[in-house]
Amino acid sequence: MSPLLDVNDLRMTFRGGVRAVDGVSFSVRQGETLGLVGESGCGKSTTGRMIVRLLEPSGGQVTFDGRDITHVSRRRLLPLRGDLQMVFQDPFTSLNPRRTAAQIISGPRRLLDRDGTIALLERVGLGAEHADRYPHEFSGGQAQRIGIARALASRPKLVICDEPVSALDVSIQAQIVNLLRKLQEEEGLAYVFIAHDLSVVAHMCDRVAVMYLGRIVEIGDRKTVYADPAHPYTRALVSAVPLPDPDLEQDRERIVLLGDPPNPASPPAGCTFNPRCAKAQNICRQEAPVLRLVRGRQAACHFPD
Amino acid sequence: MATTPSTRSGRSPGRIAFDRLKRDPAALFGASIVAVFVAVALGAPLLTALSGWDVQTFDKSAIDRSLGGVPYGDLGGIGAEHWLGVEPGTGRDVFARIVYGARVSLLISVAATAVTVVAGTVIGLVAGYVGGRTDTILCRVMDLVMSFPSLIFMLALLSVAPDANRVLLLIAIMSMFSWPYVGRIVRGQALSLKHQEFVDAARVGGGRAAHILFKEMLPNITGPILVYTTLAIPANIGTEAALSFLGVGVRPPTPSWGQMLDDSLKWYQVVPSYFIVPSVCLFLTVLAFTLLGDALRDALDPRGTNA
Amino acid sequence: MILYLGKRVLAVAGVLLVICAVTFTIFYVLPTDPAVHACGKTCSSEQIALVRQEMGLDRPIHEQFAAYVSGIAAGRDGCAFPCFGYSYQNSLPVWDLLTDRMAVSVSLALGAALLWLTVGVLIGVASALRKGSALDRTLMAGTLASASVPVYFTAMILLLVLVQYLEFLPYPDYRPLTEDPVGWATNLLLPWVTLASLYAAMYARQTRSSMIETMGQPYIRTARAKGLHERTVVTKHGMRSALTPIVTIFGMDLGGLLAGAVITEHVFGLPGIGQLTYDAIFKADQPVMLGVTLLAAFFITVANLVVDLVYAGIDPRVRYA
Amino acid sequence: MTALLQVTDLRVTFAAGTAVDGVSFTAHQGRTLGIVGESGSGKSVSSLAVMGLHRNAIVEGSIVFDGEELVGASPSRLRALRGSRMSMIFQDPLSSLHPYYTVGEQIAEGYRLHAKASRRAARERAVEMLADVGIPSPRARVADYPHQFSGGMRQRVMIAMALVCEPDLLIADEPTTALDVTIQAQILELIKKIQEERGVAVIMITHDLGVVARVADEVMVMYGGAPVEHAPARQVFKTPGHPYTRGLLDSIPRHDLGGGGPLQAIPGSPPSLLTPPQGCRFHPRCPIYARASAEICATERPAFIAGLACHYPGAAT
Amino acid sequence: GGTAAPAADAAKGGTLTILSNQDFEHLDPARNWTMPQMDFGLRYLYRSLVTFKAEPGAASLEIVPDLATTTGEMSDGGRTWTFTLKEGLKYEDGSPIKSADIKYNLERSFAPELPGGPNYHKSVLVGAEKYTGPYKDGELASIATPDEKTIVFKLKRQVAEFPYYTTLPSFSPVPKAKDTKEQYDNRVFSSGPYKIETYSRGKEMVLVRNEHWASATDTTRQALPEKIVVKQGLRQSVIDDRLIADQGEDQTAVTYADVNGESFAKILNNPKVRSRFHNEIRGCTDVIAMNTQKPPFDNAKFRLALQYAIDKEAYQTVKGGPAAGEIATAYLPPALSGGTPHDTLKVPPTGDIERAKQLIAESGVSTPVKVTLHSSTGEKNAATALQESLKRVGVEVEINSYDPSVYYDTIGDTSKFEGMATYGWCQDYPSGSSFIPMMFDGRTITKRGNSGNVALFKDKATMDRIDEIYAMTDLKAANQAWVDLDAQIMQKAPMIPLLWERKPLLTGSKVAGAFGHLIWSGQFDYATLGIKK
Ligand SMILES: Nc1ncnc2c1ncn2[C@@H]1O[C@H](COP(=O)(O)OP(=O)(O)OP(=O)(O)O)[C@@H](O)[C@H]1O
Ligand SMILES: Nc1ncnc2c1ncn2[C@@H]1O[C@H](COP(=O)(O)OP(=O)(O)OP(=O)(O)O)[C@@H](O)[C@H]1O
Ligand SMILES: [Mg+2]
Ligand SMILES: [Mg+2]
Repeated sequence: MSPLLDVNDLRMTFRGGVRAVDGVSFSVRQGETLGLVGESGCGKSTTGRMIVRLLEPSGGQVTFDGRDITHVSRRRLLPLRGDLQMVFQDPFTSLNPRRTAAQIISGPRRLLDRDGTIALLERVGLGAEHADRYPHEFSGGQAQRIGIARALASRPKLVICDEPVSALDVSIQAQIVNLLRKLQEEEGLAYVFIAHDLSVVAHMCDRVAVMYLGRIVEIGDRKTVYADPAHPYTRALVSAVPLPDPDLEQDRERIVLLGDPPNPASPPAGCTFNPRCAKAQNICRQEAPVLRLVRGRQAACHFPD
Repeated sequence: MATTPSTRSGRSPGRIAFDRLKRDPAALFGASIVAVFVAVALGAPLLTALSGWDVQTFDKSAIDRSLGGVPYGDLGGIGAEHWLGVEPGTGRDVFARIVYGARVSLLISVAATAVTVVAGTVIGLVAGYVGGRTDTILCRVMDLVMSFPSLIFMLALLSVAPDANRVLLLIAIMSMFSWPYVGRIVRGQALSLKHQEFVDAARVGGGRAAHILFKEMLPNITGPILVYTTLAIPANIGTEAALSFLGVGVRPPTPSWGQMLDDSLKWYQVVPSYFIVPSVCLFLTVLAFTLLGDALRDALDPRGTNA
Repeated sequence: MILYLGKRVLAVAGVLLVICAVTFTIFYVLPTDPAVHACGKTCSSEQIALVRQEMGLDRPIHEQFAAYVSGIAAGRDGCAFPCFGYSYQNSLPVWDLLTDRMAVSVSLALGAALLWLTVGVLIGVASALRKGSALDRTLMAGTLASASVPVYFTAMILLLVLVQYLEFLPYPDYRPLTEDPVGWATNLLLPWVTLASLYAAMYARQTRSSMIETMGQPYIRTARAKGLHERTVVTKHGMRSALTPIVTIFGMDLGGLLAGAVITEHVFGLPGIGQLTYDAIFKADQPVMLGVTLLAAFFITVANLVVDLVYAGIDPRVRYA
Repeated sequence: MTALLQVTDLRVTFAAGTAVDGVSFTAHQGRTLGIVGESGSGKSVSSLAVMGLHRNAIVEGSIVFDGEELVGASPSRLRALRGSRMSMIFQDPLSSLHPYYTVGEQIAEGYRLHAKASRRAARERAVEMLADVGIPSPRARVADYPHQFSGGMRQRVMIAMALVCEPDLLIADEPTTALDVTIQAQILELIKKIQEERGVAVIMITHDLGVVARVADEVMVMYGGAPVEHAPARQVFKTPGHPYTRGLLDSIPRHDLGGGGPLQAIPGSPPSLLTPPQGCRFHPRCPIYARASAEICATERPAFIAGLACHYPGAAT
Repeated sequence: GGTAAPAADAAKGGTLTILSNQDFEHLDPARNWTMPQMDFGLRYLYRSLVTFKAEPGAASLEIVPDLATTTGEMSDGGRTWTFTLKEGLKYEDGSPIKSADIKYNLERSFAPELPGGPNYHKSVLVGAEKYTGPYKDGELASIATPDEKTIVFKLKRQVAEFPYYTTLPSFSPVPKAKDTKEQYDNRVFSSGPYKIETYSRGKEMVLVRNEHWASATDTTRQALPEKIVVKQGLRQSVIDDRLIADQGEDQTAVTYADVNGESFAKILNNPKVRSRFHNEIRGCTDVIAMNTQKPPFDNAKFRLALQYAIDKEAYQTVKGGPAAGEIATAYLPPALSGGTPHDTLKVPPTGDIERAKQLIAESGVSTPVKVTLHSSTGEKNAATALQESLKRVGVEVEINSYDPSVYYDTIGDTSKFEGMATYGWCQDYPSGSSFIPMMFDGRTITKRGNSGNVALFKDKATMDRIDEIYAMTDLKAANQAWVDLDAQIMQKAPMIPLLWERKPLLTGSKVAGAFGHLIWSGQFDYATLGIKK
């Protein structure tokens, strides 16, 4: 079976020469969740936005359901819009403050009637009484539920979730994670789940792609990647996540990376991670590593662990 | 950030602002004055029928010809016959002229504001949303228009323009130089709205440009536009008055407040009442609109600071 | 930085050129014929034609325009370097007329600006710091009223009270600063107060909202957390950022005013650029109108440029961007 | 061991309502108190009250710092303490730094005031502080403006600014929330190091239980404007006494546990400051209440006894 | 003869301030043709061959020699006029005034570079039709200067009133060496009692004594003040208020332009101020001009009907009441008809509606009829007064107002002008010839810039009669003939006379020798103004 979504060598260069996404490839199968993690500014959102064509890719290819949609016209894209949806990060700015929940859910193309709207509201854990309220009358968790309902209104096959829980409190975060998982099971949805929180990704995803400065540095099965990271960056990332257990925290091996991520407008030569990498050698400063199979997952490192 | 659903649900942000406005005494004061003047302007023929004097009729018996046409009586001829006195020199009824003047002044300022706001909004929205070269060109044009010394230009154009449709001309010229100010505001708003996720959501949902511009973005800009409008109206009333004062405003016999003020300025010592009446009307209207605009701004302020 | 400045100066020149072209065209197609004016009482068509020829008005517009622009840049015969043409009514180079009047307008604008800036900012800051108090409400009501009064109304009332009844001040009658500094100030006091009363009100309101906004910023809390005295917090941390937007408005307003406060100068009979404009308009003296328009546009665009530079001086984020 | 800071029954009331009601905690020299809680639970309000930074609020209760009562103290006394003996760092380092002044000026400002240092000495001190918080080539960067620094560096600058006068108490209000995990790790290490070196008392405010687990000696959990549990860190994580603490711990996804299965979410959403629920503020979301429908939970606010505010202590574990 | 005696209370010295709401349009004697700047130029800065007496009342209509020794010697049946200059005449630099300089200035007045000046001489000098001035065309042969003191004019036809022409500024001297063409307007080289010290256009002019002017050569100018300061660009209402208030320096000031009608009440109610108020008849007539070539005004009966329909009293009231002027019953102002107003139609001041209606009925124009009235913006209330009065007879007037800057261009453009226009004409010298031919000679109509015969009145009988009167040598008879012609034209009614305006002026309390001069349109005669002892 061919994958639902196939992203091949996707690139995005913004004005001013910021190479936000620099050759990203991955694929997502029907009903699968791919996690996309990485630090702020590494190009996760840009990748997601290119897939739904909120941004026009500057290079590469996006194939959805067997069709190349990289540069199709807006008109031709319209029928596909229903299959390909997105959930946004900020529960409040992603809802138009001047429209009611029902209006927001049925969307610009008025996909749903009143009953359909209410049914959908109930599926995301809200009720008919919420249909005519305005966004400011909802809590963050409720607002995010409406964002999810909006994405589901057109019965999509793939939903890009761009940090859907980062803005929420822990107790609410768990509710939304559970809701997304429930919906996936019910509808056979595929997700591209973008997050910077590795723990959330661990809960949501089947496979994980770790991005650093516009590139995927490691991609593979969740368990494989977390349990035994191959790329030094992944390793550092995993070790940096604080765990709610003082005992564990006490004697955990902790890799504290030096410095900040470099500026995407002028990335370092060779492996972009080399200035922060403890294992960097000369070759790392000269030659950019490519993704290759390392112990059951792919990693882009000259000296994988 | 937790907002618990209020018991009364379904109140839109606009509605909330309106409710706040209704509780603001300054806004109520402003609104009632505006309402009174609008009613006066609309009901002008009725009111003059009541008062018994129309705009044009000269009342020679009310003025002293040997003293340059000073009205008889202490307060510029104020009395039962002429409620607000008479115009020195002609004996025309000041009440009738104020009432009809309200029509002209309000018509010009409201219409000029409307043209300004509509043009500025559409252009600003397009510039902000489309971006790129369109935006650059539109911004340049706005900069250019704003670099024009507008008052000098208005004077120069109006001083030679023919009389026909003076009112239309004033409206056109006044809006010609002010639309970029709205355009700027709206463009700025559109730029920031454009990057809000709900606009992305509408695009992902298959919304067309027109839908996004006018259904998604515009309703979120109505606040600032409305505030601008209420503050632009008094500014335009002032401009109209200033142009009349400099001698290029509306042409007689149509009275406007600005023109009356211009006429009355020369009489301000001899017939103070004649000077004070249009001044007070002008002042009250400008004040009322400004109060309303301020109150509106406060009411629309999401932080709800009742400053 | 030099490159940026060069670019901006070029842009200003471009804007001025376009404004010049537009103004030129408009005046060209206007129905007034300066030749008829100049010719005087009972003047035959032939005489008018001769006068037109003499004034160069019979040439095609683009030729006239080219001559005009090259005249500004390089002068023309009988009209030295910044040649803005000759005034029809005054038979003087427009440039000389403008420079002659400039001192008055500059005196008026700068004096008033100083006054309104001080008063406006003080009121605004005081109001903002006591937000919601009786003082705040009184000041704001005052500024609201003062901003709603037409300029000429203020002017007339001031004249009536201070000059006529109280004989406290003389009728404004411009004296050059260099010759009679005291006379200069006393004679300009009334126009200054008139202009300032309007602007100060607007500035007070602007300052107040800007100040309230700034004082709510997290970095103000940081300053307080350092244990700084409230006075330091307000002046050093608060006002510095709160007044930045005021600089922009101030630049624009001053730029506009330098080219003549038409109403104020007219009301007080001050022989400044505004009065020159007024006279030129009613005498159809198009070269003067053109000159004033350009001068005004020049001030506005240059004020914009200066504001941007000042901004960069104040705000390092702009400077290093 | 005497407490450096002793807060008792703190109550902060705004025009809109009471944000914090009945907060008590202590902070000790050389130790870290972690305060956790969801958004709006009153963490910041409490810490600002300690610093005396509330301007339009009524602060009641008692705040004793080094034996001195701060509630009702004169503004000048508070000013003398602020920045010199107790200082604070904030969540968003960018907006908390003045955009128009160099970081050097901002660090030196407090030092000049409190240490009565000369301009020159203060500048030297700023360079020193920048070096201490790990900013490379501090002498060059001292003249840079905040916007020229990255997020993590700005937070280091904030820390330098807070420490410039060698305070006894450092309140860190979500110092890492705006930062990436790798940077968060750096900052947490830095704070730890500083505490070890200088022996300051740290109050670490966060909503991330992981962060608390990493740095805190003691933990106070807040909910709806009041503490629900206050205990040594190990105890809170291993044997949480309050159902809310329990719920929080369960709802956190853990990659180290393999991930996968559904999370134990707490239903409902946090209470509003304006209309807090009657009785125990947690009862509408509380599994104990749901199970037992205990009348008392809905009517009576539980007292904060022995580090726990629950009518059913022990039921959570 | 000796110098005219100054006013009893006047002293030599002091500074006279002239407060003005405007700038001088042209002070160049080749271009100066409007009042009061003609008065100003001729009394202070330059002298013409002949001038009017500086005395109040009817005496002001008399001419006396100025630069010349006589008021001109006529020969060749009135076609040649000879003038001889006085001895000891000097310019401001002490150089002598020569007859060639007068010739030169007259030549300048033909140059298109220097438009705007009087044109009476232009139509009578031999060979003047094609002449375009000294800059392009050399000399004008019909003016001869046989020696430095003599100047001889050759005219196309006999002109009995030629001495009147020579009172105009065109007949003042400009030495060729000092000519600066257009710039001369800004710095006149003085032959009069004062010279320009500084002149900042539109702001201020300061005159100081011309030390080389000798009072012995001048019987007219008293030249009392030491210094004269003209402050320009003030608002007239401010000028009025300043003069009424009469404080400090304003006590030695006079107004340049008319006092506002709005100030009358302040002035007339206060006896102290009233004594400083001067209000002479100006020698101007306000009229309504009707386009006699387009309907309905091509119908003479209809026009005559309107003579009866207008409420002149309302017009007068709007203009400021009796103080602003007398109701006009003829075109010629009283000074030109022997001092008494002339009245042929005997229309009551408020009009005769019955008669007007009857005449309209006879004319065949059916009412209501719509017509346009052009007026300048300053006249807006006057226009509405006319509108109101014509409404009474079924004539519906639509007012079209223009800025003064374009007004005369508009009504002077024969292709654009239709309907009626408010309009006025002033005398230049005390003869009907400075009035009737200017307004009613069909041959003076020009396509554009038509500013005299605005009514486009082409009446053969009138034109023939004008030529006949021109041919008269007896000035008295000619004057009567003009008055009679005036009465005839009234019946044909191309224009409706409305008001003989007055010139309302005010002085400070320390100003002496102030009176309105009939020839200077009622303006003060600057020759006699001085500061009180
Ligand atoms: N419209 C744009 N124009 C220019 N640069 C952009 C634009 N959008 C994003 N970038 C830049 O591209 C890079 C990647 O941005 P992106 O938003 O994809 O990151 P991200 O991984 O989603 O980060 P975050 O976790 O902060 O959301 C960043 O350096 C960002 O500054
Ligand atoms: N100045 C203020 N005026 C009115 N209410 C306030 C003010 N400051 C805070 N509050 C309210 O007090 C409550 C507690 O706020 P606080 O900032 O302490 O929460 P927090 O626990 O720090 O949350 P977060 O994690 O979002 O920072 C909130 O409901 C908030 O709305
Ligand atoms: Mg993102
Ligand atoms: Mg907080």
